[in-house]
Amino acid sequence: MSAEALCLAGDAGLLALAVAGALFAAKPLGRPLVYGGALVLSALMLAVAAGALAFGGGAETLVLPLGLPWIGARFHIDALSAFFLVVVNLSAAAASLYALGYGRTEHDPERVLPFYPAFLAGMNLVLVAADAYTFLLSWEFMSLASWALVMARHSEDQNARAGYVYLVMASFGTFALLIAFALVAGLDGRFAFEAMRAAPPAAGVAMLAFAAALIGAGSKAGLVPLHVWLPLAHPAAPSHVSALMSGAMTKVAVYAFIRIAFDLAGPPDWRLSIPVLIVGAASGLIGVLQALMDNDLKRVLAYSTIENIGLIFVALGLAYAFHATDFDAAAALAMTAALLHIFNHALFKSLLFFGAGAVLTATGERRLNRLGGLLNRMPSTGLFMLVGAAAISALPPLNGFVSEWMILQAVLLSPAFSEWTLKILAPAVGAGVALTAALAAACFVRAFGIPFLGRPRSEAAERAKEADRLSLAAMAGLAALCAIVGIFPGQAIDALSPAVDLLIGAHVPNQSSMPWLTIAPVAASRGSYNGLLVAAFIVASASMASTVIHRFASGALRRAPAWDCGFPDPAPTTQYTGESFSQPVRRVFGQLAFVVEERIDMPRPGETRAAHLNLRLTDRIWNLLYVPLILVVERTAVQLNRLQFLTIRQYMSVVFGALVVLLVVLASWP
Amino acid sequence: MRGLAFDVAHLLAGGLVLMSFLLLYQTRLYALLNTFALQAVVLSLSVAWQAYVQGADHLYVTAVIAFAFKAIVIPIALHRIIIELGIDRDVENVVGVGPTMLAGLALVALSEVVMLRIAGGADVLAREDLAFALSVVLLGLLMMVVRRNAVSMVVGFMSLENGLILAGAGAKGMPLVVEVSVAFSVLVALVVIGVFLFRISERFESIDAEALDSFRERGR
Amino acid sequence: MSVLPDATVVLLALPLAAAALLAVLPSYRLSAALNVAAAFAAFLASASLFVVAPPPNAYILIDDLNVVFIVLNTFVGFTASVFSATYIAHEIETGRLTAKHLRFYHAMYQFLLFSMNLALIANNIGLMWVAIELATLTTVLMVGIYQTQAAIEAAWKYFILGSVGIALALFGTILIYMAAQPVVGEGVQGMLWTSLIQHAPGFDPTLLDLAFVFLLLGYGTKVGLAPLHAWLPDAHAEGPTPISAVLSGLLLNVALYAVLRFKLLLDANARALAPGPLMATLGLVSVVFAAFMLYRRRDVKRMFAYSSIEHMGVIVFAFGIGGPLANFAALLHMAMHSLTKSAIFYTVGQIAQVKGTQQIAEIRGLTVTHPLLGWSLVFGVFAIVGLPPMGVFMSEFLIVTSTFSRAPWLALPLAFGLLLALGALVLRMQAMAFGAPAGSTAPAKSSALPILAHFALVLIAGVYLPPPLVTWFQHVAVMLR
Amino acid sequence: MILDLVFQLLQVMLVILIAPLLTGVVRATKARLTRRRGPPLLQPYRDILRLARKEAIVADSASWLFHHTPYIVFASTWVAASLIPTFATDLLFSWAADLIAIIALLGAGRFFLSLAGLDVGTSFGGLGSSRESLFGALAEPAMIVIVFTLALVAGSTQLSTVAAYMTSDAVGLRVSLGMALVALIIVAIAENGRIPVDNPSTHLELTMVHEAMILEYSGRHLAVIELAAMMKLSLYVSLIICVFFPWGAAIADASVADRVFGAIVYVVKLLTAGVALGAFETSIAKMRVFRVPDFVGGALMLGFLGALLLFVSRTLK
Repeated sequence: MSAEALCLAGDAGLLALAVAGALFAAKPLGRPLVYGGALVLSALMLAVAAGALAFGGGAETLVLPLGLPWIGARFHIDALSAFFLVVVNLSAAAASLYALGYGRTEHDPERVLPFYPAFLAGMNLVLVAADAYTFLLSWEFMSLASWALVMARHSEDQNARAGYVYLVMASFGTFALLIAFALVAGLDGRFAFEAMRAAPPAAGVAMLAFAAALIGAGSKAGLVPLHVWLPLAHPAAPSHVSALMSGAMTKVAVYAFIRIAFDLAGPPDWRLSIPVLIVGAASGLIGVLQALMDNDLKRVLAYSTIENIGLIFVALGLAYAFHATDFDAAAALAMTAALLHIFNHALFKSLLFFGAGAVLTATGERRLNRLGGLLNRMPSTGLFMLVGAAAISALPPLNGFVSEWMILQAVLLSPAFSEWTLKILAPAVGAGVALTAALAAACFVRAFGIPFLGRPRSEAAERAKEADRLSLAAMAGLAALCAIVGIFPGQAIDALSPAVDLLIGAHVPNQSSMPWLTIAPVAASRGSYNGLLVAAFIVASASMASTVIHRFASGALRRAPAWDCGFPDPAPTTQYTGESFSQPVRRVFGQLAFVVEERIDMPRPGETRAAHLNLRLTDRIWNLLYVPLILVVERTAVQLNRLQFLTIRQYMSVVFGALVVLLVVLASWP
Repeated sequence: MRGLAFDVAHLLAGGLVLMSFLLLYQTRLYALLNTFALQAVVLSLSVAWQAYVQGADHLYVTAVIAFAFKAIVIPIALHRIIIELGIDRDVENVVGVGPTMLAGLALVALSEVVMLRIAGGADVLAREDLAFALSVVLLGLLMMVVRRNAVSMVVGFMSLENGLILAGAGAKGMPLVVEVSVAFSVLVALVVIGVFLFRISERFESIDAEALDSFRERGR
Repeated sequence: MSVLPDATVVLLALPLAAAALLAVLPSYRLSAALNVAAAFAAFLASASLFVVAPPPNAYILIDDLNVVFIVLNTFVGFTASVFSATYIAHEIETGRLTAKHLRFYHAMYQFLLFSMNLALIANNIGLMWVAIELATLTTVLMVGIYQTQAAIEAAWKYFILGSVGIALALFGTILIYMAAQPVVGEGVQGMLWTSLIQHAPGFDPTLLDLAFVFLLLGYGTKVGLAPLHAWLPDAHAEGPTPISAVLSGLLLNVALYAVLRFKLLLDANARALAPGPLMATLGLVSVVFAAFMLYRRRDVKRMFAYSSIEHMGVIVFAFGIGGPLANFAALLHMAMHSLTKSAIFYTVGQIAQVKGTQQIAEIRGLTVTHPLLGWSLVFGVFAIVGLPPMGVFMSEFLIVTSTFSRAPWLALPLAFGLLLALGALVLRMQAMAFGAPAGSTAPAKSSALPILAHFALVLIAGVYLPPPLVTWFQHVAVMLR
Repeated sequence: MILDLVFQLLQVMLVILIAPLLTGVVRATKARLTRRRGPPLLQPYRDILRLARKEAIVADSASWLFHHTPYIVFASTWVAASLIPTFATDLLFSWAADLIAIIALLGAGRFFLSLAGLDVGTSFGGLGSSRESLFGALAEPAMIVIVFTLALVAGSTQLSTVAAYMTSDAVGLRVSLGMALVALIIVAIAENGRIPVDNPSTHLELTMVHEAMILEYSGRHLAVIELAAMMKLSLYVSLIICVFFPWGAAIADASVADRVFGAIVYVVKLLTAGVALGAFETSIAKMRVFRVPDFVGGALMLGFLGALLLFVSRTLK
């Protein structure tokens, strides 16, 4: 039985679960049934996908008599889809495990249980689809299911708004992809992917298709300036769904881009990489800045997703440029970096969202400024969150560092370009990446430090309790994976090479054969990194230092009130808040991402009231791009609406006018 | 003989167009009705002539219907309505008579142009008839558009229909003309009844006039 | 002549007889049942046409094209009758309608089905014209049945504009005859589709063009293309909901069918101007215009009426674009739209009944108070805006893609219009289906069966089209060029 | 093989042992230049030992992270420091010495130190952390850009390779290298909280950054952190030495003698640098906190300019 068939069987099972969820949502067995089933199914599909990635997927395409009649629904798993299947199903399995525990706190399960498996099925189907119709159908189905999940808490207005913006943007993206496919498919509707590959479009058409694909996939992945829906929608959903949307669904969007840009849209043209690089770098920078300044834990994570997607697209852009200029070794490196970062981001972003969900259930708070001191109350959650934060901040020896290191290595190869534009653009993008990474570290110091460290800033935070075992198990698993991939990157890179081979036609040298598990993606002399060694050294020296000191110096420890330069203030409000923490960065970079309005209301001398600092942040891009659009539509609607209130005679004059016009046209026809 | 047939038909059809212009020109309701009755007479004459020329007897029926219904029944009914609703006064035009006439002329010119493009396939007589019929139709529409008054709108509609009948009669050996004219008479009757029932005293608008505005703002 | 009565005879005689019977039947329950029965029988008869199609004669013509329409017509007519049976019961209780009204209503319903069948079956353009006029008049009366100020206004508007449309259509018909007469010869032959399509190449092109202009405007008024659409929203909003469903689901299609037939004539004549661009333009205008109009709607039925305008625009646009793919898509879209939109009207009708209002602003949180209705509304809106896995998605997919292959620059405004409409409909749908509930929470009385049946069909069609149906549609598509 | 291991260990111990001496030299220089006798050179060693022997006092609100941070910071700094070739470029683990990795290790140290600053929940800690993360956010990219420059010149991010290349006569005098050097010095100053960015010897609330983060630390924790800070200083100095003044260091498969000689040369260079730093610090005044971004941003621009010049001027071999 081929991998395709197995995957489809799994998807069928998921859809069946969706039905079951609709039926048993109210019953007590509903939740364990749905999430347990989803866990099992996605674990199985994970195994299948891993197998397909390792030993190559089914050779031939599986065609079902569904979808477009004369083409049928085509399914195929090649190395690329196999890799993304691994990413999606890994996150799905983790999310399901997490939800087994977390789901207990769900307000109205009947709005979540039916759609959760449907969502998983949608994502899987997109990845295995091998013709435009099936692809778009699954794609929009995925959006629809996730929309329903965003609307699960529909009683809150901003959620409804989030759902609306999300759905409209999603459909916009779908139309863009539809256009892309239409262009590639050409006059005689070659909707099957093989047919598209067989007859690639002409250069000009390919360019348009590429642009459409970038817009369509980008709007789903959350590229600036099409990202506005993402920080609204991702936090609105239940946390395990937020994790999937950020960790998995954005990756499906990236898959769509890779599939069209590298696979279907014909031979590459280096000029096309320029927009990708620019947009990627911009998304990274703007995303991280907004994450650094926002005050809602889950929204911070959503913004940071935008940032990581930006990094991924930078890597993709480099890969594309190298590929177009026949520098395939470098292209392979960049592509590997991109895929690895996709995998890593799926890991730690899901982990972080799980943690945020645990905090939310424990305290009912998402605002950083109401939390604090959680590390003492939820130690395990805190620990895993810390691992996730460290990983996403690209700290060695965790996995985040490996992929960003590879991206930088790829940037360092860019002098090989013969085109001046790229020569100049590449280092600029590289600097942007570096800045983004550094800001990300600052961002997660804040995102972890404010809620988990210090003293509780609210009653809720005071009374927080540790999360349940299953949720913790899910987080623990992901945290462990983050560490493992960070310490043994070589194996991960080798696992990716089939996918890279498929896209680039080359892959980075085999890493497992390197001594001491080092990775040297280009050549040992060019730069190498050894996760194991670094980890070992750190652990060794840290433990050595502590033992030596405890042995030969003092190990005594005394608890006492904080010193705080001599005059400590017991009120927890004297601690640094999220806003005050990000104030320096806001001063320096704030205007890049937001329209920042700080209003300080200082009591005049002698007044006894407290001083206030009011801070308003509004998204520049929303103001510049979307507000005008909305206004135009509204105005036009108002103007045209007059036509609803004409009198019969006036309507008749319209008809009459139409007739006369047509007659005149007829009379003046050549 | 051929020539004569052609000339008479031409004359009558032209007369029909002329009548339409007169209708546009009238500003008093009674005069309007009388003119319309006159047009109906002319119509029935021309239809009858067509019947004679084509030797199509069923057209005589059409002619009779046209005469009885349009020249007598409807005008009388409308008279009654006018008295009933007490709207015996000037007709309000949306645009003045002068511009209306000019527009009418333009329309006639237009229909001529359109028709002249037709290759000689259809025979000349039919073609001329057609040109006039089209003009009558357009003028009828124009009347419906520029007149505010319900009665004059009905009249406009009927003169439009006259154009149709003319065309139908002109089309050699076209079946169903009778049925069609009957169907149309029914239609017109319904319109008239509607006007009468709903007391559309002033203008078609009045049905959806001020009374409804509030509801409208809420409504749609 | 077989022992069984010819299917077409059944299609015409049965509704007529039923209408006569219903006109005198006092008990509304019985008459509702009879109504359903008759509609069902008609549906069976039409289905039999797939198997045995009678040869065309001077009066009737059954070919691949109109069978699709007929079957769709009778099917929706049947489900609508089922829905109306329960719907009407509620109207009686609330006293909006009386038994006397209902006699009239049911009789008219069957008469409407009769006239539409006639229009579809007729081989004679004159006969078709008469049938469509009859259908119009019937619906006019049914729209006005509530006799509220608004209803009367709507009916009147519909009536007047409809009559003008009819007049124009008739003029076009006469022109067609005059174009045909020199070639085909005098008499009835000049009005039969069968002979017309044969000799069309020989017709005078300019005369054909002129005729088509009048026919497009005349029947286009019935199709509800902007700017001839004025009657449509009010007629949908003010009439009884089953009639709104029938209007959107059927009558528009019938008028569209007429336009298509004449398009065939023009296509057949090489020297006549290509009707495609004209239709495409009108369609595009309707799509974008209706999409904008959707944003300001406060009445839910009126809103969906505008969405009907939009979809008719899409269909006409697709037929205008032409080519087997687009034609196939257009036919599919028409079928899908009929099913979906009528189902939506069933849903909306029930919603209006339980909530006692058609004002969008007063309907909130349906998924909480009436899960079935609420979710059907959600599903229906998604289906109608063309989200998968529903059938409209497939047709819109094909339309947009084939437009790209034929006239790329027309595809962008089309996509824009569709997206715009989606935005508006989803916005209102969310407001009605979600949020804190408002209004009465009384359970819905009418049956949800027709709704579910339609949605099931639409859902299946989006994922799987049975091969025979596909081949059928492809025949037609090729026949339409 | 054994010998290699020995030398590797030697290197590892060297960086930790010599760090306090460097700090001592700097302090002594400053004292002398300001006409004070100042502490003896070995005072830093004594301070650390004394602190290590004291009992540690930890605030009530602190979490477990607070106790562990010092060792984490220490370890990451130490590993980073020992990865930098001091007296020889061909040690056992030289190939693990990737510049980007070293920067990231220091970043890890900063990350945890900032967290520790927030942990106790005092206003000063937060103040320190937030400023530190801003400076870090500017310094790190500057470093990366400098790495670009070096990598372009030497064709590697491998420090040993870079150093080896720098000693070879293939490298002439380059504008971009000069820019990189200046940028690197600025970053070093910022990262180590030296004047004019920060003044390690004051506790003036409004200006302190590094000291504010570690305000709550005492006893052995403070000792470890201080030691880490000293190592960081010596790390940057030896980085500058190894990249820009590598002469004397033992290049590929050198004899024992070479290596010993290299070690001596290294120590001398280090102490000279210490004196220079002391002199520099006494000669200028500390700047306002919000001038610092411009200062470090300057480094970023400078480094980027240098990299750009190379990018357009030559392609990598």
